[in-house]
Amino acid sequence: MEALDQIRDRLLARFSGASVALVTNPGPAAEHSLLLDPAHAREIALFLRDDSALQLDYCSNATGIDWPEKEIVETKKVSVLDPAGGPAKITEEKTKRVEPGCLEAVYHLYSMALRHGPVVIRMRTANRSDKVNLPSLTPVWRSCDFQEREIFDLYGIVFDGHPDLRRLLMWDEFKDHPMRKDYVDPDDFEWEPTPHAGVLDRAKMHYSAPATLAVSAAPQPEVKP
Amino acid sequence: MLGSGIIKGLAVTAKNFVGSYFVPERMVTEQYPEDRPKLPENYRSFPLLVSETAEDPMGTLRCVACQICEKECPPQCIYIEKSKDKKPDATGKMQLYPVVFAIDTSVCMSCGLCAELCPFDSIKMDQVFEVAATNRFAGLLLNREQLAKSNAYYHSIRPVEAAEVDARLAADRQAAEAKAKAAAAAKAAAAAAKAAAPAAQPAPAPVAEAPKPPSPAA
Amino acid sequence: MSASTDSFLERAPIEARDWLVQLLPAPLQWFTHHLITIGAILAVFGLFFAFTTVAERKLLGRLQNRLGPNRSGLPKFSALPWHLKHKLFGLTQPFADAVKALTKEDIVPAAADKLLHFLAPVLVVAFSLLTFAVLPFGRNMVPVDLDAGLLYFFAAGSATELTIFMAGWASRNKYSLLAAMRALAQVISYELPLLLSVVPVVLVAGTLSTNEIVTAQGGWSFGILPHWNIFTPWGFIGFLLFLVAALAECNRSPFDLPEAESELIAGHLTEYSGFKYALFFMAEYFGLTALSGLGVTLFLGGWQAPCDFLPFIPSYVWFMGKLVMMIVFFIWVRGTLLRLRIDQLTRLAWQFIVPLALINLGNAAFWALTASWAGPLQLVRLGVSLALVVGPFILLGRRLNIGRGPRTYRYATS
Amino acid sequence: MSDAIDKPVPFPAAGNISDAEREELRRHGILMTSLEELYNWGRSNSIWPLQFGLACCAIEMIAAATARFDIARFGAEIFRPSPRQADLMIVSGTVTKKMAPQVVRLWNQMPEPKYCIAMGACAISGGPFKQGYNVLKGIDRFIPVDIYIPGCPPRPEALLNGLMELQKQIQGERLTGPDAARHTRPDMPSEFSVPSYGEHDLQPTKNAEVWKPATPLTRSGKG
Amino acid sequence: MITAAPAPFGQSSGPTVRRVNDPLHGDLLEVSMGPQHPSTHGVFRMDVTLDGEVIVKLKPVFGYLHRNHEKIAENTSYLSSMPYTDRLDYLCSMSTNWAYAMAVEKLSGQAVPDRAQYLRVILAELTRIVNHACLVGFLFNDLGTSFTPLLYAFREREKIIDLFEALSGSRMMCNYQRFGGCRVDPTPEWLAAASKLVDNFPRFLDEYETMLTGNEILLARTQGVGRLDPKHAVNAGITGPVLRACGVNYDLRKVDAYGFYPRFDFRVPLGEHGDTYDRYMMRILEMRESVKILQQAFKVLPAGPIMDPKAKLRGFRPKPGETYGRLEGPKGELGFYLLSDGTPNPYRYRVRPPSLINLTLLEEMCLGHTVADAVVILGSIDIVLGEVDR
Repeated sequence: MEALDQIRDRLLARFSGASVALVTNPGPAAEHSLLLDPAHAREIALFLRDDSALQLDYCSNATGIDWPEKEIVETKKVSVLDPAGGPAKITEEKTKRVEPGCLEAVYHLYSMALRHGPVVIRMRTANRSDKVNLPSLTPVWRSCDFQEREIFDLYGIVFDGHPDLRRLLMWDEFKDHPMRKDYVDPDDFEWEPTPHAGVLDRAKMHYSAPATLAVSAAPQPEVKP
Repeated sequence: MLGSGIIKGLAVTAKNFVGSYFVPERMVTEQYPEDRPKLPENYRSFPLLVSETAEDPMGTLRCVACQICEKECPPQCIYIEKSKDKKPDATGKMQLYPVVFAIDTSVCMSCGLCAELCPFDSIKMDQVFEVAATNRFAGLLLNREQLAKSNAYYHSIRPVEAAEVDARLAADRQAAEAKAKAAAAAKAAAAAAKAAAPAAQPAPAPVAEAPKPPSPAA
Repeated sequence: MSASTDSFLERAPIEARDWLVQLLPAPLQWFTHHLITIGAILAVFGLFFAFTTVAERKLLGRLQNRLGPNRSGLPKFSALPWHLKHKLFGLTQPFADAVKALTKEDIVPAAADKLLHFLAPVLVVAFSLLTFAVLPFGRNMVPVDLDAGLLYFFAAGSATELTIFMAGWASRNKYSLLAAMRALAQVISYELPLLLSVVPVVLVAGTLSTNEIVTAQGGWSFGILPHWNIFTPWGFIGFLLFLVAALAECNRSPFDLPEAESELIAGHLTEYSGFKYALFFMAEYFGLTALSGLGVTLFLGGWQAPCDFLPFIPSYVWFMGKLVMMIVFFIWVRGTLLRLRIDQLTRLAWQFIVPLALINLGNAAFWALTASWAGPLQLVRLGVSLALVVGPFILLGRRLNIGRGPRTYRYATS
Repeated sequence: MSDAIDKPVPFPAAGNISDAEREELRRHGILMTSLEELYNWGRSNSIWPLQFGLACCAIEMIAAATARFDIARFGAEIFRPSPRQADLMIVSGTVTKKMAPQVVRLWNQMPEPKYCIAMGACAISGGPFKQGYNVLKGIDRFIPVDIYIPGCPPRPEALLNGLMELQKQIQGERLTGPDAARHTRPDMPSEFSVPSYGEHDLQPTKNAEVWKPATPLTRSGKG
Repeated sequence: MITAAPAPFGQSSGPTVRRVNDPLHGDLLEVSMGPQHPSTHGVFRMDVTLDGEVIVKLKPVFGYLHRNHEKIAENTSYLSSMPYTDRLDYLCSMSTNWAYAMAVEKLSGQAVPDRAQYLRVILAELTRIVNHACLVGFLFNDLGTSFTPLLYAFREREKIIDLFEALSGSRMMCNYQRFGGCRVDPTPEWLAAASKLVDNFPRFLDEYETMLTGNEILLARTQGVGRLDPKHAVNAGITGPVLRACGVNYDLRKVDAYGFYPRFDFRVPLGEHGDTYDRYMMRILEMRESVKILQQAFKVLPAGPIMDPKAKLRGFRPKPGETYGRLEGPKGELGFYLLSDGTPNPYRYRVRPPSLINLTLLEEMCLGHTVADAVVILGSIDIVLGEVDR
């Protein structure tokens, strides 16, 4: 199989106006990926599937990733000229910057005909709140059907063009997207026999007067020194 | 011919039926309450805490309340509270001990990670599986006293592993004793040297006693 | 033959009844006579049902390399010895089931047709019990010796399928409804094959009376080969067809489509609980017993002994023995076979059993016409009859299985 | 109804009838006692479970019905697929919040007397998955459980052991008197409210009539 | 507009489907099969619309066993997820363990000693045998036998399960693989017992096949039922024996050549018709091939360590990066997608469940068949709900 940057170059040459970026993977696995822009993603996917050199006829895995907004504090060294004419003083200036979050969909493509792969493609939404639409690749690979429904269910990415976009795992009345990093569990830890810190915090919200220590309902003998 | 496959099938079941009276391979039922299952040594059900003796289980617990198991337990079913004082452990070192050690067997997934990760060979996996209870809270939440089992019991369920553990602990103890002896000897020698040469500069303190203060820059 | 008729054991049940009856005043005698018969059938076949269930569970267990129920014992009435209390080989299992079923809450779904929902289990037991009336359980032991006994049997027997439809319809459950439809399709498809497989016997015996059919199968060749219908070519294939049709009629595996567990939950029984469910269960086993009894009567020589030196054993013992064998066979089949699909079930009936049964009717006619052939002609008679059995069986069977068969597979090595 | 519920639920002691209890029973009258014994014997030897597997434990439940363990020896191999004919519900596996209403509905469809075994950690408390957002933290939040069998999954022998415990419990049940069995008392509910799917969680998250935990616990000194 | 995937294929067999409510024929019947239904192998649900008994619409409904495995794994350490992978596909924990260990090893670039590699092959193939034997038993249950084939299969399963228990300590939840090797070294007695069992296994298979494979009812019930054609199967991401039953030669043991599989001599059986019977036979033939692999493996198993000495149990932190590791599970391609941000917990942990994706074409396979067939088709796909819903 040709290298990923060659594929990218071919894609860029073929689809004018499309932006295809190479996302490098620093880990030992070194599975690099192509970041597609949503506007052209389906055309590119179709090309990847039908191109005779690639024939990526099998989309093995489709998954979502949540990248929440990150507040990044950058420290910059700024040299301030001393008005008194002395040597320039170097001070540190902190700037806070919120890196916008996004939802990402990752697809792992293989070729069953030519037995190569994977080619990893990914798409990102504009943000995590209202612009969460991505083109569905189900019309290209039917195997994305349930997986995209699952991503829609758990991450809230809306796949345009999906034939039957409903929640897959949670019930239809459910409102949240539980795999997002900022999802908060419902408070149903009313009573836990082994109170760990997180559980305890929840329990406190439910019980105004915390009881005294009684870890086991069975009688506890005196602790020997 | 139509029916030959069916007749072959009937023959196989008939063979099993007759075989169930004569061939032990074809009558595999173990009559459970009377026939006990033969549990392999590796079998694990729920955790137990090993104590050195059966007479004083609380005093001789190997557990030093390091809370590694509590942190690593995948379903978070272990709950430990450390003691405020110390007492000598299996190797004779002064250690903390658990004031409260509770395992919720109604949550435990019997994965054995706690036993695998315990550096003190204290938490091990039991082989008792008949633990049906009518009350989830009173029956299935095991406290320190219920969890503690003697080393002899541990030997009885896992002879090979327990022997290895004992050998390792004995070696550790010996090493610790030798070290203590050496340290005592060194101390005595140092004291003698100090006595011999009071004017000389004091020997540098052992590293363990005076660790370097962490540098704020790091 | 005459010696055995006189044996005490042979006569004992009849004489006991007659003795009891003659104690009563004449106007009551007729009534009591039948009451005792009914009571005896209920008691014998009630117990037979109970032990059939436990035998089925234990036999299936053995087929599957396990033990089956073996520790029900008896309730702990204080004075009983230990082994009675606890073990007793599980023989008391059906009584435990009965106690439980009797005391279980009876749920009638709110949407159900309450009257039909109640009537269905009652009627199904009633109809299946009616069929016992014409079975000759032993010499002179047929409860009602009707001239058209066979017709009566089929009339009563096919009514049970209607009650299944009743149950399915009244439950207002989708699975029940599907089961009811299947039951109807099944009964319509298999009523005819069942009748057609029986007609040759009627043809050869020349009577519809079950008692006379048994009598016609009396006697032995060479002292060990009984003149039962199953030992003729047409009788053998007729018996096979009868077995298949009987399995289908009493909804036993592989034809248990109306209560197909893996498809339709419990089919028409889905909404029945407690004793009503037990009644269905009971009716199913009564139906099985009755059809097995019919099979014994028509093809296995009824209460006749297999060899001429054996009739000292009472006739009803022979009947029961054959009955048990039939039921064991049904259990064996249940432990082995898969279930057919509804369209395959009907296709099997119309494309295989019905034509085969019709050919078999001709075969039986040939057999009856050539009864006088002797010497080498007898071999010709046997040959022709066998050819009439085997040929159509193979041809029709091939047609039924067309396009199907074991396959060979290719392998990839890389 | 709520009055009755506030009272502690009388659980007959699991285990064989002790001699003292037997004497107590005798005072009810020999006939009653014998009837009770017959009734309890019948029920305890004919426990038909609901054919109802949820997750991993269901495989061990099936294994308990297979040749090696053979639950049939106890007369309990007839796994009925329809709740109408079942006596015992073995909740074998994780009950998710999506599944919980169906489990409660099945329980409601079972005729009395009915029993529930919570098999495995997940059914008892949510087990290893209790931290999940879609996992019910114990089926006893919605229906009463008679026997808890911990383990993940419990061995088939453990299930048989639980079944024997249940048999003992049934054999100890009384038909009359102040501590009569649950199903004989008209004031005890046999149907329980089915939770509905909410926007974030089940509505309600628990059935307060059934779920009565002991006092909540806190970490000593810090709570 | 872009042309999409090949249009949904029509019915290759079965009666014609009437898609509208026709007043002459009455209403269609809507049945919700499941989540509690004897044939759905757990808590799977199919919303079926029936015309008589013929299926005109079938919508699978998932999520009744959605246990939030991925969310829990993202909140816990890499090692702590290992016992959870046991519970994904609870019939084959050994190979699920391996898939996860393989993905993590790929993520962190760890090596695995030879003995451990061989052990993994041995255990994965034993698992394949367990899974296929159970599947065939369950399939026959769906076909309406009174548990007999299932119980014979479980009789053999128990023997293998006993081996797993003796080795790993648990019958089903083995928790055996570790990153960089295996947890327990098998004793020579264990290996001898396993080898003996494997040598005896073909005898059981022969008996099983005598009992069932030639059975006319089986042929009638399965041949031509639930056809799947290779083109659609590939596009729908169907893998494992279900794919190979359509004749597509795609076995990851050969394609990816992971583990030590290239060192073994085995063949990949391929079907032709893609129907239920082929899917059943694929399992039987694969069991025979697995036996071959096992026999070779027991002969060449080298001595040596079973853990990479550099492997860390506690405090395991792979470098930032992502990877997708996959292997040929008994049910199909089982993959783990892991994204590490350098912390002890994975940032994204995703299971590629073969059971779920193999269900993609369930509706198309069932249309035009009866309820009884739908049950059998579902059974022949081989799903485990723990993996479908995770």
